[in-house]
Amino acid sequence: MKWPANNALLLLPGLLFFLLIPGLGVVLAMWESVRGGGVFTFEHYRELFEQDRFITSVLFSLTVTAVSTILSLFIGLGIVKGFSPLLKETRHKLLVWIPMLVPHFVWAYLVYLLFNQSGFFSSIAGVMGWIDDRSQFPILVQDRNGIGIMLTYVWKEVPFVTLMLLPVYATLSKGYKEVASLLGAGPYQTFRVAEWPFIYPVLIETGAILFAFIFTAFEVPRLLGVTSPQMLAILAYDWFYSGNWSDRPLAFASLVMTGLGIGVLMWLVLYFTNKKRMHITKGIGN
Amino acid sequence: NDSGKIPDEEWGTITSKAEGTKVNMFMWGGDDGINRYIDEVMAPMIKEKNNIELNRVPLDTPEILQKLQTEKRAGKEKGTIDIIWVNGENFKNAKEQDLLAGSFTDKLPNYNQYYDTDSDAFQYDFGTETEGFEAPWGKVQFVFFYNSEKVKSPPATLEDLKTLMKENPGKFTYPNPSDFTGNAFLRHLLYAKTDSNLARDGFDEEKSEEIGAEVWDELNTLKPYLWRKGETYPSTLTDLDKLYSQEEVWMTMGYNEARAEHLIKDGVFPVSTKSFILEDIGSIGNTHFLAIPFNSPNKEGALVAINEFLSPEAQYEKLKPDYWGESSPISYDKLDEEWRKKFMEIDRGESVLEASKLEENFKGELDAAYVEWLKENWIREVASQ
Amino acid sequence: MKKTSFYSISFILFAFPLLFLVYKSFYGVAAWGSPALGDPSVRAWELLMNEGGFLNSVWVSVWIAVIVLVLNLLIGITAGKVFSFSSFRGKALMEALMMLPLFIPVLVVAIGLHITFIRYGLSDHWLGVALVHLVPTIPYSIKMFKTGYERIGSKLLEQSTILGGSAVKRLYHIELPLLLPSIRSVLFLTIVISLSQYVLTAIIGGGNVVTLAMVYYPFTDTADEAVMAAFSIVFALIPLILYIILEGCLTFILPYQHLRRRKRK
Amino acid sequence: MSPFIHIQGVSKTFKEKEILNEVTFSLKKGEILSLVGASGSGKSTFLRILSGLESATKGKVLIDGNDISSTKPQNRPIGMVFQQPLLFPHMNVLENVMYGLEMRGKKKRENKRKAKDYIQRVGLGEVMHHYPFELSGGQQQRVSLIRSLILKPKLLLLDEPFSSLDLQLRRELRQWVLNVFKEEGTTVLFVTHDRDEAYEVGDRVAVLHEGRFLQAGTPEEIYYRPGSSFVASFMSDGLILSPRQFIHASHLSISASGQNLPYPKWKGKIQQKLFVAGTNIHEIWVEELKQKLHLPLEWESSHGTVWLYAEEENIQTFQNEE
Amino acid sequence: MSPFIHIQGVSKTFKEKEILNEVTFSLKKGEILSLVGASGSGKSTFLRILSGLESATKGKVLIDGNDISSTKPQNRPIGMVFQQPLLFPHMNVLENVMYGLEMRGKKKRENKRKAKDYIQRVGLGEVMHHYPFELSGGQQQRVSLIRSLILKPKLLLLDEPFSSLDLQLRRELRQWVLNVFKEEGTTVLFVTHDRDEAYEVGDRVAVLHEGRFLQAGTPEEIYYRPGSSFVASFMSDGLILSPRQFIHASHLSISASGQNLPYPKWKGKIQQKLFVAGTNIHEIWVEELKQKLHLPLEWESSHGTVWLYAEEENIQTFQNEE
Ligand SMILES: Nc1ncnc2c1ncn2[C@@H]1O[C@H](COP(=O)(O)OP(=O)(O)OP(=O)(O)O)[C@@H](O)[C@H]1O
Ligand SMILES: Nc1ncnc2c1ncn2[C@@H]1O[C@H](COP(=O)(O)OP(=O)(O)OP(=O)(O)O)[C@@H](O)[C@H]1O
Ligand SMILES: [Mg+2]
Ligand SMILES: [Mg+2]
Repeated sequence: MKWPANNALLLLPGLLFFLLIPGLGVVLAMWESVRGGGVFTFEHYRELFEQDRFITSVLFSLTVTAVSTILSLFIGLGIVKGFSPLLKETRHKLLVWIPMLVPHFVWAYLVYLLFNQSGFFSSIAGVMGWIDDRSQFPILVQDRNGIGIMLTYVWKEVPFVTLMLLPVYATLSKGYKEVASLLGAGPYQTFRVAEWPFIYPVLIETGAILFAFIFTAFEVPRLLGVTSPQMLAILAYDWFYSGNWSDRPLAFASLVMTGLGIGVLMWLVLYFTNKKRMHITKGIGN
Repeated sequence: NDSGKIPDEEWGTITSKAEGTKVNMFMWGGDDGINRYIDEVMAPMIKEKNNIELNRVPLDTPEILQKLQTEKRAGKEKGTIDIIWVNGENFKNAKEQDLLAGSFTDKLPNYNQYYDTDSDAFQYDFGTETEGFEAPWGKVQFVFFYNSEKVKSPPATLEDLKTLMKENPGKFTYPNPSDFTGNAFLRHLLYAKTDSNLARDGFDEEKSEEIGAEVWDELNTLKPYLWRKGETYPSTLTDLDKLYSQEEVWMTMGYNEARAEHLIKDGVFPVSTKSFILEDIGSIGNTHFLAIPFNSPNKEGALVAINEFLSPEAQYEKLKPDYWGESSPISYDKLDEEWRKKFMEIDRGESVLEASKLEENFKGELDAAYVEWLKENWIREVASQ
Repeated sequence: MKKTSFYSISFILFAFPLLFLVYKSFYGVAAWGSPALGDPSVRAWELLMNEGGFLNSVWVSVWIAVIVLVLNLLIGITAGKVFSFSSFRGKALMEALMMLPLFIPVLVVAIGLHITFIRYGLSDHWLGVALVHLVPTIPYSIKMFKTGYERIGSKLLEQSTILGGSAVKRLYHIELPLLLPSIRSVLFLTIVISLSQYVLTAIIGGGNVVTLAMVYYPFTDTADEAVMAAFSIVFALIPLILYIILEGCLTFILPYQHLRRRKRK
Repeated sequence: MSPFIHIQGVSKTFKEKEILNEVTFSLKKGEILSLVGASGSGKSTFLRILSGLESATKGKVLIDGNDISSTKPQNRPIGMVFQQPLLFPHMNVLENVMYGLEMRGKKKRENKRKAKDYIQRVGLGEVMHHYPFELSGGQQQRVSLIRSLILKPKLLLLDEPFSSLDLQLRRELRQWVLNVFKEEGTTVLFVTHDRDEAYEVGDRVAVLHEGRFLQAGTPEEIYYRPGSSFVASFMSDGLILSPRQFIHASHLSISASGQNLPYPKWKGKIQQKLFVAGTNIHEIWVEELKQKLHLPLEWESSHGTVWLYAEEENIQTFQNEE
Repeated sequence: MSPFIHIQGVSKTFKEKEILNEVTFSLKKGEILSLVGASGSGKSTFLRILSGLESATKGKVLIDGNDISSTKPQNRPIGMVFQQPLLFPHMNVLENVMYGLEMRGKKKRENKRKAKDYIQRVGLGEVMHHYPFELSGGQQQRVSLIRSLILKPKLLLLDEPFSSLDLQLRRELRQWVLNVFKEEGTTVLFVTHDRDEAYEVGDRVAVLHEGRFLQAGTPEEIYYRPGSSFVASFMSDGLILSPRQFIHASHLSISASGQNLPYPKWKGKIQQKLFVAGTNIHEIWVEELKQKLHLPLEWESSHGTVWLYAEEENIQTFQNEE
């Protein structure tokens, strides 16, 4: 289907939205990160990399984010795959989506309430007599390895992954699965050929969204993180609201840099997957 | 008024202009007692007396200032905020960035009548000259809270506190100094390491390095006795409060001598909660203020409302433990007999220290620059050691 | 068997935390290692109900969420259609750009957004708030609808084109019913995101627009577990109810809904 | 009568490969053209261009004298039945059939009556309320057919509409469809891979090969006087003697022995007996020409050698060699 | 030889409608069975049950004596070509064809060579690297066919594999496919709606009607001695005289006038001339029996009345009335 005029028209609402609403915001954020005394400069970026705190924080954030994202994708996919017929029903869907209803920091708070050394599970262990004192309970939140943060994110994002994947599974043609199984493909191979090509673009995009979000959100690590190492978001937040706002450019620089980095990655991914996706779009429906 | 300035007219003209208008007050909204004080006491009072509608909007102060700054940048002359609640760093920022409407306290009849206008506490806000840009609304002092069931006798000096910590490892900690209260705790330690009156002398980098070194040493040696061995610190006072309410630690602190009352009543803090101060160091106290933003659309209304907030009735209600329980910056000397009596008769609750004891140990606030300095250096010298 | 394991897994993972919150809202702090529950109290719930403007804020939030939803559907469906069916130079770049608002946090774009809205004269107005809520939602919707259209495939749409009718009619009869799974997800996500926007609402709404989040968020900075829990529950229930209502509306609005569980070959 | 549809110099290139090459021809109102061609020759592509789903690389299409090249598909007075059934999965049979009518905004009640009637006609009354995934291949195809037919477009493009139906049904439907066409005066372009069907349905038959309409004419013309060896082998029966010479099967005679035959003759080997229409048709392999031929045989001899012969004058010569 | 596959009492019900009703039969190793039946009679469903994609309501399937009812589809030694091509849209032709081989984990290089060979064989060499959406209907069908064929399953189920191909190609492929089957000893169940194809391909032909195998036998048996009036009308030529009486077309003679014919006779009307395999086959309408018949005519008379007659002894009587 090719009607160029139509396309332009259809793209109009989206483009108008992007240019008129977040456009200026995004441009300004970038501008702030390269502005120094009214002139263009990469000074702030240089300064960023000179800070040990920044480097450690980036590395820590990367680890926590990558682990959380990958685990969320895996578990989310597992749940959708395992229960996709059941998940067609609204009530089942809503059951799984519950964690999405509450904001991130509430979920973090919940994890805190459940897993801290005075929390629910610790207390139960105490009542049961498995431990004598709460200090014997393993440190699962506000720990140096970010376990609490990862736990929160995985727990909270799995439903989001299911939300993104369910529409794909709802419309997945079962014909391809049947063909594959008759061509001798086992369960894994059937998945590879009859499901994976349809879901991986969604998985990658969902992954990118999660990655960006986890990398840059500060509510969860503020509650569940430790003082050091810190997630980048906390650092950026500190810089942003630091006393006399003189550190703000650092906040802008760090966030714009990661944002653009993920954006460029997304662009490449789209660039290389769009063609394959188009084959599928056009080839579906026999 | 669209001149961006505080109106120049007579008070009478201002009040009549303000009549029938609406005033938006933006303030931190995380305390139910405070919110109810505004909504259930002040709003009806102002409505009745001045026919002004008071509208409270919950928003964190840094965000309020951010909003104002952006509006300034975009040239928005008519904003939505009429009154903000500020002090310290935030005030300094706001003032430096020209986010405030200007000097107005001399216009307020109640301020001139009932307050000690010459007091340092009103002239300086964390070392920043107020210049009448903000009117004192409340006064608080830093105290520690402890669980009297666990700690039989509260420490009276820093040495006592350290001993207590060493005897009971893991039962004490302080919030990360990027938190307002955590920072105040460190400022106390600065006081402890010097004899000079820091409040008087503005910020001096060299001197701070010097005192600071001792403070960091002290904190680092105390680390093993802190909660979680100082591996991490509660990132906010709220987090520390949670630890305290779960009885994981035995002490918390706060920049308001009466703040435990509510929490005890609501069952969050143990009933055995009491407060203490370190008598060798003293207790830093500060004043918090109300100010008018540069682009307030209803400056007359704001003036009238602030005047009302400063009135003895309002301050009296604020001091009562029913809603807020916070002490008043009002000068008891300037009150008439009847009011003074009423003020004196208020029972602030079990956990609040005697007013005289607080007064005796009062210490002035440090320059706002210390706040930032402590924040940054603590991370380097303590947290990442 | 599958059903049982589904229920056990989702109960443990997803329902239990919510129930735990309910429990917390009545019991508040519990002493460590003590089996006794203490006395339940409705204090937190009372406080919630007495909170000024609570009901009003719910209506404001719902109204805004609905506007946001409608705009999301409009923009998401149109853009999603183009991105799934056409190829043109710079498509990938444009798609990536449209996702940027998700990658660059609100913290740093808020200033620019605020300036933008002041310029439009939309700040401090509910419409401005609704529009700014598009920023964190539109990118998701575009993605969802793109994949939605990809799954329908171009052939079926060609077929409907050949059978005639205006674009709008085809949208209503063919595309929307087939996009239903995507619409559902967008519905849910948009509502949840819109209802939980605090910073953007506060800045653009300027206090004139008091949504549920505005009332709720300040209370989250408290050590009072019961209050926090009670607020969180209400905060979660409202999008849930709204979703269920809208889902119900869908059944009326969209044609060909009589067969509840459709399959495709 | 001026042509109803006129196609002028239409070309189509996919990835540098030329599928259609300057195709030009016209159809009169009410005429039915059967379009045949090898698999992959571009028949469907041609229909897609006419319907506007694909744009031609070159050339234009006139309907009633108006250039419709820039008209959107949905606004062309054209109906099309695709090679795949492409039923809307969320609608049952009745809804699918009614869909086009609804789009035209006519009365619902009337539509329903009409749709039901059509559904009964093609023998789907029992599955009227089934969803597409509950239909067999042939059932789907029938639904797809009447879904377009019911709209009575002025020009109807049919892409192998009977390919999954059995002979009996196919004959019935063909008959019915032809009646409908004649009644409504529908102009039809009918793509089929079934030679017999092409002849039966088409007023004219066109053969698409290597991007061009090799020959277009009445069934008789095509069958008895193929214009090239491709047409001969694809659409006719007989022996292609050389790239330019052809003898039609109807002029071939068979003899058991090759002796004493004055005419050109070829040796054939009987390979198998076919079951075609009650006659003893056999497949005969002519080694010399490497061709197969189907011919009726009078005698019962399932494996043996026969001789084919014909009169010289019946040998046709093609104008253009390929 | 014991049966390779044995189907025993298989029934299938969809929504209370019985599609298959206690189907029982066997196939020997290497045998090819053509399965015919009206559209919607349950042929595809039957294949889906054998392949394990659909479960039977009742009955069981034995292969080499082992009940495979609980074996998963991918573990059955069965290949299947679906009625729809169902090519994996994200793989090109070569990848699609190689897919099954890869699943068997053989050497990539060898697979590729083999796949390419098959692709060339069915005339798709040029589109080897095309994606499914770039293929014509017939091309897709061929890919789908070889994708299964290349795996050389012991039992192959073909669901109308040639339906979108033209006669020429279809004949070629049929021949090639049959050779492959014979070489490999593949047992084949071949669904088709084309009667001639069924006869040509099948060692035996089975007719599915109303859930049962009405008749199964060699092509000759079915064609010349249909067991019921349905089989007669569906798979044979001739006239059904009464629900139980039938006369085969090969026993019918034609005369221009109905006088002086001693035999049972029926009046017919020549309706049109058909183009079938070089003979003058005409469609004749027998008003009395409301039946159509295709018969060769010696003389050229396109519209006229003829008389059909036959010897009494050639009239067949069916065992079971339907
Ligand atoms: N989108 C495309 N890109 C590239 N090549 C294409 C595309 N669509 C079709 N083709 C090629 O164009 C040729 C003609 O295809 P078309 O579908 O018109 O054939 P057809 O005559 O309908 O064949 P069939 O009888 O098998 O359906 C085929 O060789 C096919 O491979
Ligand atoms: N999932 C289903 N639910 C209900 N009915 C079904 C379902 N699948 C098939 N049917 C019905 O079962 C019958 C047999 O279908 P099947 O596909 O086996 O027919 P077929 O013999 O292959 O026909 P065709 O030659 O048209 O492909 C049809 O009448 C169809 O409507
Ligand atoms: Mg085609
Ligand atoms: Mg079938």
